[in-house]
Amino acid sequence: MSKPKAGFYWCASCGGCEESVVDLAEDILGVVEAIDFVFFPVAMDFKREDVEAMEDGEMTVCFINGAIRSSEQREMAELLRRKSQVLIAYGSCSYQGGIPGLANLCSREEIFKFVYHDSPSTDNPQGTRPQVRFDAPEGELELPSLDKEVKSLDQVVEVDYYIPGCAPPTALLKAAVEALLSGDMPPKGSVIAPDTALCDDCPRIDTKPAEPLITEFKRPWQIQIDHEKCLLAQGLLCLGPATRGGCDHACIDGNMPCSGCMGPVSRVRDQGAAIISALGSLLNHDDPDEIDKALDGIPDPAGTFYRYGIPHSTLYARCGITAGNGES
Amino acid sequence: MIMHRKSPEDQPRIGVYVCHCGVNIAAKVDVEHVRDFAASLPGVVVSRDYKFACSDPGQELIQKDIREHDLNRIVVASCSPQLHERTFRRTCADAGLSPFFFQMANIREHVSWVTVDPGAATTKARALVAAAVRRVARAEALALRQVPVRPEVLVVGGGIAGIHSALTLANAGKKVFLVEREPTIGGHMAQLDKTFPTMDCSACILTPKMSDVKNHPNITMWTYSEVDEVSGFTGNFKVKVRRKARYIKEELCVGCGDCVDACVMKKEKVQVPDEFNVGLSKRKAVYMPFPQATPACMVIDPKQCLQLMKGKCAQTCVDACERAAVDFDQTDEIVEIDVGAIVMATGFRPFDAKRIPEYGYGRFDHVYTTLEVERLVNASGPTGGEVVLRDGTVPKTVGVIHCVGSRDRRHNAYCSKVCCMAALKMAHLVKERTGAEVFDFYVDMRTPSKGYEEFYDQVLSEGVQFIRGRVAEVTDWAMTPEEEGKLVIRVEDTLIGVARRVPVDMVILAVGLEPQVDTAEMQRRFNISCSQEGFFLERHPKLAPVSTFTDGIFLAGACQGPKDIPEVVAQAGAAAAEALALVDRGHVDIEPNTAWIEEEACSGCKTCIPLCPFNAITRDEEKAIAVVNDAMCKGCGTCVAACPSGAAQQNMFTDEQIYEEIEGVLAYV
Amino acid sequence: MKYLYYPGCSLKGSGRSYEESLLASFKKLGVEMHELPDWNCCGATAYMAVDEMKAFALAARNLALAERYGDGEPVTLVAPCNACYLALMKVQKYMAEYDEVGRTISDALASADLSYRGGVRVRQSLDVLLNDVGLDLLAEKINHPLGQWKVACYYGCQAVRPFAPFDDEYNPMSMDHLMRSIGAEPVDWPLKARCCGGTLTGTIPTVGLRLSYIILREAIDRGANVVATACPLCQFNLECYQSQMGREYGEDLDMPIVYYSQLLGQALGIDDRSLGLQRHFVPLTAAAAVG
Amino acid sequence: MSKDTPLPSAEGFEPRIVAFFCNWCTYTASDLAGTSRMQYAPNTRVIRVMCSGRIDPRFVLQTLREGADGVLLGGCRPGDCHYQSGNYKCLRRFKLLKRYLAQMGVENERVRLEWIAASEGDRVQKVTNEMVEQIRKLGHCRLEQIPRPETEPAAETHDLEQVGAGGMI
Repeated sequence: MSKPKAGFYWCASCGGCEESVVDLAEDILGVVEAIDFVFFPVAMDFKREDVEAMEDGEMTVCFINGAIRSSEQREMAELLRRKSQVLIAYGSCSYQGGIPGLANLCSREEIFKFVYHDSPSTDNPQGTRPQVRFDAPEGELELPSLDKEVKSLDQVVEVDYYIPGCAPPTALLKAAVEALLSGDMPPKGSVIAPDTALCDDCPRIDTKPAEPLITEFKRPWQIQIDHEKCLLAQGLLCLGPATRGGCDHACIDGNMPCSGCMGPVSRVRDQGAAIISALGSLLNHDDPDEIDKALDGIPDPAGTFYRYGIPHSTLYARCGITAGNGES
Repeated sequence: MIMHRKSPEDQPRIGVYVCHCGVNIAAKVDVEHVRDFAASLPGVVVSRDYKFACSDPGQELIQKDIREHDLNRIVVASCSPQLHERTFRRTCADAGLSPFFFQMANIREHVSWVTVDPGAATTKARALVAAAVRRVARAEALALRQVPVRPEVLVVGGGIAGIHSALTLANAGKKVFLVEREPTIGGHMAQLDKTFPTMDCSACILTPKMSDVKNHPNITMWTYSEVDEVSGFTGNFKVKVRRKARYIKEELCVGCGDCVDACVMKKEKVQVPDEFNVGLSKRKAVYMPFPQATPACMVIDPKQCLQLMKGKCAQTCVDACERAAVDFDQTDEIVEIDVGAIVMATGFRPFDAKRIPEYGYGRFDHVYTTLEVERLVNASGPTGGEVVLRDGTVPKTVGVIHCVGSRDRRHNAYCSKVCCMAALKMAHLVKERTGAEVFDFYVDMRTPSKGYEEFYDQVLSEGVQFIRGRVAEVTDWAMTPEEEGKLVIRVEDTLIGVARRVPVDMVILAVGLEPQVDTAEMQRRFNISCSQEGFFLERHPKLAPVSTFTDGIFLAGACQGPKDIPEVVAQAGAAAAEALALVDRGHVDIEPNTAWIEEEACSGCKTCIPLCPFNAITRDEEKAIAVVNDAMCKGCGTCVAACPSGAAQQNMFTDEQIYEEIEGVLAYV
Repeated sequence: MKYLYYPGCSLKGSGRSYEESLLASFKKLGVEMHELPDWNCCGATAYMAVDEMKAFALAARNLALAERYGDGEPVTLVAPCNACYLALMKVQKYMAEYDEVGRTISDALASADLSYRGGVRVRQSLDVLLNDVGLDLLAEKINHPLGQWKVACYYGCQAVRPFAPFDDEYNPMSMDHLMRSIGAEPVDWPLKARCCGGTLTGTIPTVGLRLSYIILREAIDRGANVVATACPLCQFNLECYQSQMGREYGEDLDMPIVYYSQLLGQALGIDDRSLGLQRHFVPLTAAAAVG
Repeated sequence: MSKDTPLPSAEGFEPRIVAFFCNWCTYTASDLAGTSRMQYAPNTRVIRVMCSGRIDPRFVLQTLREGADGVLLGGCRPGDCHYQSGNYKCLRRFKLLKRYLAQMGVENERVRLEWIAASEGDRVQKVTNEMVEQIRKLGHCRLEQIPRPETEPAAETHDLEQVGAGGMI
């Protein structure tokens, strides 16, 4: 019997998801033994033509990481969807938009303006902007165009499973592969990770007081962080209560607050709103001015509470960013 | 926790009933259209409009449909759930359906009564019906929680309202705690001389009731005491009562007054105005408010007593008391009681006439308030019943001014209801006692009660002169020799259309009734609402006039709004009956809208625990999750909204039910 | 303490002694008064009756100038003349409460490159004396207590009606307190804020004179030997028509009518000339004997 | 320039506002407005919750997502909460939520929190009318549309058993 075929592709991402595969260490040998990688641009030399040449559904599974922002990424997502039986959104970007998704706070024009004009490190006297078409000596070139917004994978193609994390914990990848091979998969649409929040297995939970614990929000560099005490209780914005566990509390062990990469648990529609509600409730002020003062300690609520998931959130993007064409 | 998950075969079969409410809804909302619209919604099996859904035939129609069409969800689009939710829940229950498979859409108070345009009203009604249909499909069969009710009742305030409530309850065999903040019960009625319109002597009809209270085996009477804290809920209130230090041992004092005679504050200038006589006489530091005070027990005013203020006094009172009842070491004592129901009978305060400076009260010696004149005409008052002015003369002309602080947009827009009759009573009494010529300045004469108009007629026939007009000012500015030394009442006589100056010797201001100064504080302490003018708010102006929005707390008397004595007594009886109906049943049904935690979803993050105002959430350390104590939860849902895991849910208000409602109001336009 | 000062026309004309005495007294009390540059008519009295909106525009210009003068800082504009005080208060309130007034006046101001955003607090000088300077400081600074005066404090109508931000509408007391603090004895009388006749004295003299006379008569009956006013028009009506009133009502009237600030100045030891007392028709000294 | 959906003209635009009112104060006030026959704009749809403390920021976001042009939250006045302090919790969440909404380009006027006591029927009227007017000026709340996959995937079968059969580790 032939081994199941698998693909691994990246869209708008940093490469960390690929790293997470390498992080399997010797376990990767078992994977490679059980699975035939037929498409893995970062690691192996396959071309798009190779995928196009496949039968529809020829790949048993394809892991796509990275958000979708360009015409190329969309095309690849659609192509890989056709060619695979199971499509897995791998990592925060693919699952919820991730860090690239923060770009949904700006219009494409604002981004271009900053990147090609305003940013202090830019030297671009001609005001050159990216072009979709370009007359090269070899002939006209067509380059991928940048979409107006960043999307998660499931906003472009149907996704069967999600593996969260930035980058996904190797344990989850391993579990997913094992489940795939054994055929013991959860219901379609599932997020392959535990369905309770990080606090559930946080080693510091016993140090968290059951009281309105926040009077002031602090940034990690502002304090000497206690290695044992609940980070929220120290005034740090730890998103653990509203973030799915399964990461083996890696950040907490590194003495850093959870920034929410695993996304919300299944019962919560909007991770950021959930943490807004929880933290707002626990703020220990009644006076409106005092509340405002405390909230000034969170200079960027959208970036803080939706760091990995603006495209997947209820509001999806800042109002009006798709208005106009944003072309240069 | 009572929760029934929906089984798959339990597909919603919804019946929708759009009520006309006579013309109240139908005149504005196109009820047939809403009915047809509802019929098109998913899950709706029956959709009807009906003249009066709450009527017996209306309810029977619903019950018939439940049986015949096998309906398992009911939506009634009619009035506010505050009014008829219970009615329709019972309808459902009687037809064998869980009362919580019922949802109301408020298309009267929120639609037909507040919307100008019929088209817009119909659109809004559709949206609310759609939301109710979507929501009811997610409803779960819950059971009412039954909680035992304590049989004791707390009555707050010992005026005539509190006295009557307490006696009614005690006579029915219930144990009553009567808490009064003054040193004696009796309230304002004890200060009155006569009561209109029959002119019974106020003391003669009140004091027997006061001693009944004192002697009733079922009544615990605590005067000079205040309610500090109320917690718990209907049927099971926990109340902390502060028994203020009286510095007299109540069980020893017989009210002989030897200590008063002995008190060193002999000189009148060191004495203080006597509250009972509205400052028309003075009292010492140790005193009894009035001879029939109940309990007949002295009290020492800590703000006047030299011993208590400065720790230095000859303590002649101690020596004088044969029973050794004086006790300077007394301190406030907090008593905790458990009661099933509370009757609020905290009364009113008279309008402060100084707030209308143009009437000269506090500036001119001879301007009095009605309450002061009550004391003047009273045989046991400071003048022994003689109407003499502060300069010792007897007035020959008297002006009575109505609506002082009432029906006046600068102060209180409302009518204080009792002052017209009180003014007439004053006119009658003063004329009777002094033979003076009495002028009565009224804005509108309001005497609509049994025997009241007849009393007005009587006073008319006695020769009191009535002048219709709002008095502009009371001044000592004389323009003619006849006005010299008199108070001149300036008024536009609106019946003859001229501005008049009426010189008088004495002015009586018929002051209105206002909420007690600390009503807002009381409102918070007892968790009840106030109406705009500051009186306690009844649950419904017509159908629940003595109930509050807080179950188990009832209103009696003028704390709910201005009232005269007959009305106060009637209402006090009603409040007692309502309280009795509650405590006599022995248990109370509580809405099952409590919160609960889905165990497997809870991460044990402890967010919810400190948010609960009733400490109903604790942490199960073994399972490392939060647990809601169903009996303590009052169903606010704060923990549910805050749960970052979606693990906390509230019965009757689950996230999904509310999302359905959100989608429902927005989906079908 | 530092204030912006709006004199208005009277304090530069018939009511000059009000300005002289007030500024001298404030100086002595260490209160700085800066006259609003380029101020104009407040729009009161006749103007208000003929065309209210134009009168508002006039008043508003002063407020706009004051706001600009403040340059972003809160400004208190002191208007000692009751008519000015009321006119300025009124336009302030109406601009805020009535959209149309707000719009029209803003447009009018805009045509002169001005704007008004409501940032000026208009106050009567009595208010400033009582509530900012305070009776304690006054008591400290008084070196010539005026025991000889029984003062009928006459506030006039516009200081307290229809707005009464600092005193009672019917029985104002601030001037009474002030008089007591400088050693004088205020008489208790009921006509403190009753009409002096206003402009009727000029238009329908029988009515106007009668109203003025009522005030004077009552002051005399109550034992006053001087009437203190806070309004140039009241002062003028009560003082300058005394001989006419005398003829009309058959009695000799010789009641000095001064500004409260003049008595205050005397108590502070300022000489009569600096207080403008020589400008009066009924000399302050003359009636002292009567009392 | 590509053509976006044209903005609706000011005329004919009727804002849709969803109101979350607490049972004890604001819902009662809104009933009182009814019994007092106070006429006001028909644009609100009231959803009753027991306490403003039950109002989850997620409800506000979802309401906007479902197409509402404004969200009005109503609770008891400070100190008057039937459950002691649910309204304060609501206030704190609201203030944090508003900061997020501002970043997301949702105009300030669209989401509003009001304390309305049970006796203040007139405030329900006033606040509703005011809010409707403000939002009428702003126009529709135009959240960015969330994209959905356009076509069904070509691979028809996701036969997991087959997958399982195919692999042994």
